[in-house]
Amino acid sequence: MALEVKLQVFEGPLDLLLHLIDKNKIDIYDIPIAMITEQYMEYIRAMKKDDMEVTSEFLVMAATLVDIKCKMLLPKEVNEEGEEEDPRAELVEKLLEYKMYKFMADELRERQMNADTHMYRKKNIPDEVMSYEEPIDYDTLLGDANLAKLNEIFQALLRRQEDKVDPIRSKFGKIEKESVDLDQKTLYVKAYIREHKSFSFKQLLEKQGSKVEIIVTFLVILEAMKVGDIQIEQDETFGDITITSNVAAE
Amino acid sequence: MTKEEGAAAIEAILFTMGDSVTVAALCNALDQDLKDVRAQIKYLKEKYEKADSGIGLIELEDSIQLCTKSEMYEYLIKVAKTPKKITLTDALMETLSIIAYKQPITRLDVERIRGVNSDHAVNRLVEFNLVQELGRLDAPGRPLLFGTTEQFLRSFGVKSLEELPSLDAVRVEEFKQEAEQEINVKLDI
Amino acid sequence: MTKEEGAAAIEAILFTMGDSVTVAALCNALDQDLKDVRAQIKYLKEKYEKADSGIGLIELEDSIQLCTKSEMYEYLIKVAKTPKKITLTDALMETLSIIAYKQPITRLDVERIRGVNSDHAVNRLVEFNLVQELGRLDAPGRPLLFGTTEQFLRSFGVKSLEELPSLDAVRVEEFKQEAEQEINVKLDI
Repeated sequence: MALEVKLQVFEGPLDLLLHLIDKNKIDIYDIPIAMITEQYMEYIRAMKKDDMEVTSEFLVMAATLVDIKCKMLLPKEVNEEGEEEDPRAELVEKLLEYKMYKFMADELRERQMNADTHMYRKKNIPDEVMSYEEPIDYDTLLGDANLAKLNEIFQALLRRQEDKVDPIRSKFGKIEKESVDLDQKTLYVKAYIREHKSFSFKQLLEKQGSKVEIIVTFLVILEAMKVGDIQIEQDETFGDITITSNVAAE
Repeated sequence: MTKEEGAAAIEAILFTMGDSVTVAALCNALDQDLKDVRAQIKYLKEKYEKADSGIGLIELEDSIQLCTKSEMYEYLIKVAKTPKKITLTDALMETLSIIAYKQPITRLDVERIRGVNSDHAVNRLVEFNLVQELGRLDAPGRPLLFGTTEQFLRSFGVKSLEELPSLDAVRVEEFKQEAEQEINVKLDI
Repeated sequence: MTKEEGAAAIEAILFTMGDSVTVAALCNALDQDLKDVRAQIKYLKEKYEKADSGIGLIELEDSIQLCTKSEMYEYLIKVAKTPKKITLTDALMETLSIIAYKQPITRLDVERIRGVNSDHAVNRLVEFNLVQELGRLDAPGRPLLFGTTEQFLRSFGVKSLEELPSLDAVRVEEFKQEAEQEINVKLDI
């Protein structure tokens, strides 16, 4: 169990290998594969079984080690130049490369410690600069737009609009909404004023039917007051309105 | 701590904080008394007054703050504001053509002709000073009326609206069609 | 524009933007050629070297940026919230050093060198803005290429990638040991 905790500090199979090489004080160029493989397998066996992702990477390395171990037992292979090939060469190269970056990582960490004594500023753009709007460059704005193009676009629009008219529905007749004729009402009210000289608004409304008619009548009264044909008085809020004609009798 | 060193420390603090910093906080950070800090601030202020400084110092009540000198704004604009290359979109050209030929015209009428809400387009054209408000229509809601501007005439190289290419070509075509139809009708009888 | 005026304008721009600004952008904003702007930057740098300045100028590749001088740190930590230092785990440092020295590099190549899947580490470094995508490798699957950022240069106190501690030093050390061992071996015989 204690091993498991210890294992977690290794970043990967190469890290573990380097650790073993270091621990055994072995020359990286002359790794005793049999011994290292054995130790390596010991670690693997102690590993958490559930972390498959990591374990699989460690297992791949274990397989590589065993492969190298086998090759070491066989007669040495000879390459094209007639030199004996060391089955460990590829692994050594990988280990060296990894070791180099591990070393550089420490170097960088040291640099990071020393570097961050500077402080910086947040961007802070004055409002005057932010709100600045550049003047419009009409040459760029218009591009190749000209009068002919403007005309063309408008005509295309008109044509499009004609196309939109529904040839059948557009010929249907319309049912006009019933409305109060303002002119008729004006004539009626004016005649009423001439006839009665002085009267109350309620009195005037006696012969009006709908709400719309009442509103129109009220508007006519307001208009007559504006042009000075009548004077109106109201004694209290919401009280009746007294209307007096200014127009001299004919 | 020399006056120069104090000024440098104050500068660094103001630079980092961005916002205003109270003089009391500066005294505390520098471990100096008010008199010394005041002298250092004065030194800093004089340093910033020179032509080789783009930064200035503003004093607010009991605080001070660094700011960019306003003479530098023209350079800041060039860095902070990327020049926009604005060109008239199809929607804007369409709207402009309607306003040019149908002016004075309300937003609603433009919309009716284009078939889409054109408020944004009209507003943009007003921003570009190609279109302007001409007044209000004497109708319910008193809607604004729009027409083209002098800038419009200048940009399109015409002296007056009469010089706009006439729509007659279309009109003529329409009349011709109508006339032909009438003839057909008569022939049918 | 005098050298002093140019320096003031550059100072104002750097002060306002906070972040690094490319020398090219400065040339553009000041409407000056590269030679003049370089001279103005040099003037500014010299101005900041004086004892009465708390601000300094750092150069990062083709950009420059204002920052407080290191000597001011002791005053600043009394007032300013010190930016949270990113503590990188061994895995992240390893990955970062590989990316720094081998950039542009794919995730797969990082994994090959480390011997473990490094996707998580690369993603974390991108989150910390120490590593960024540089493009894609023109190879099957078009894998992403990664490299270090400007923030990396700032965090590690180097002006440019060339200033990174050289890899050769290690190599030399290794070779030396190797040679010594060989001699020992030979002597043993």
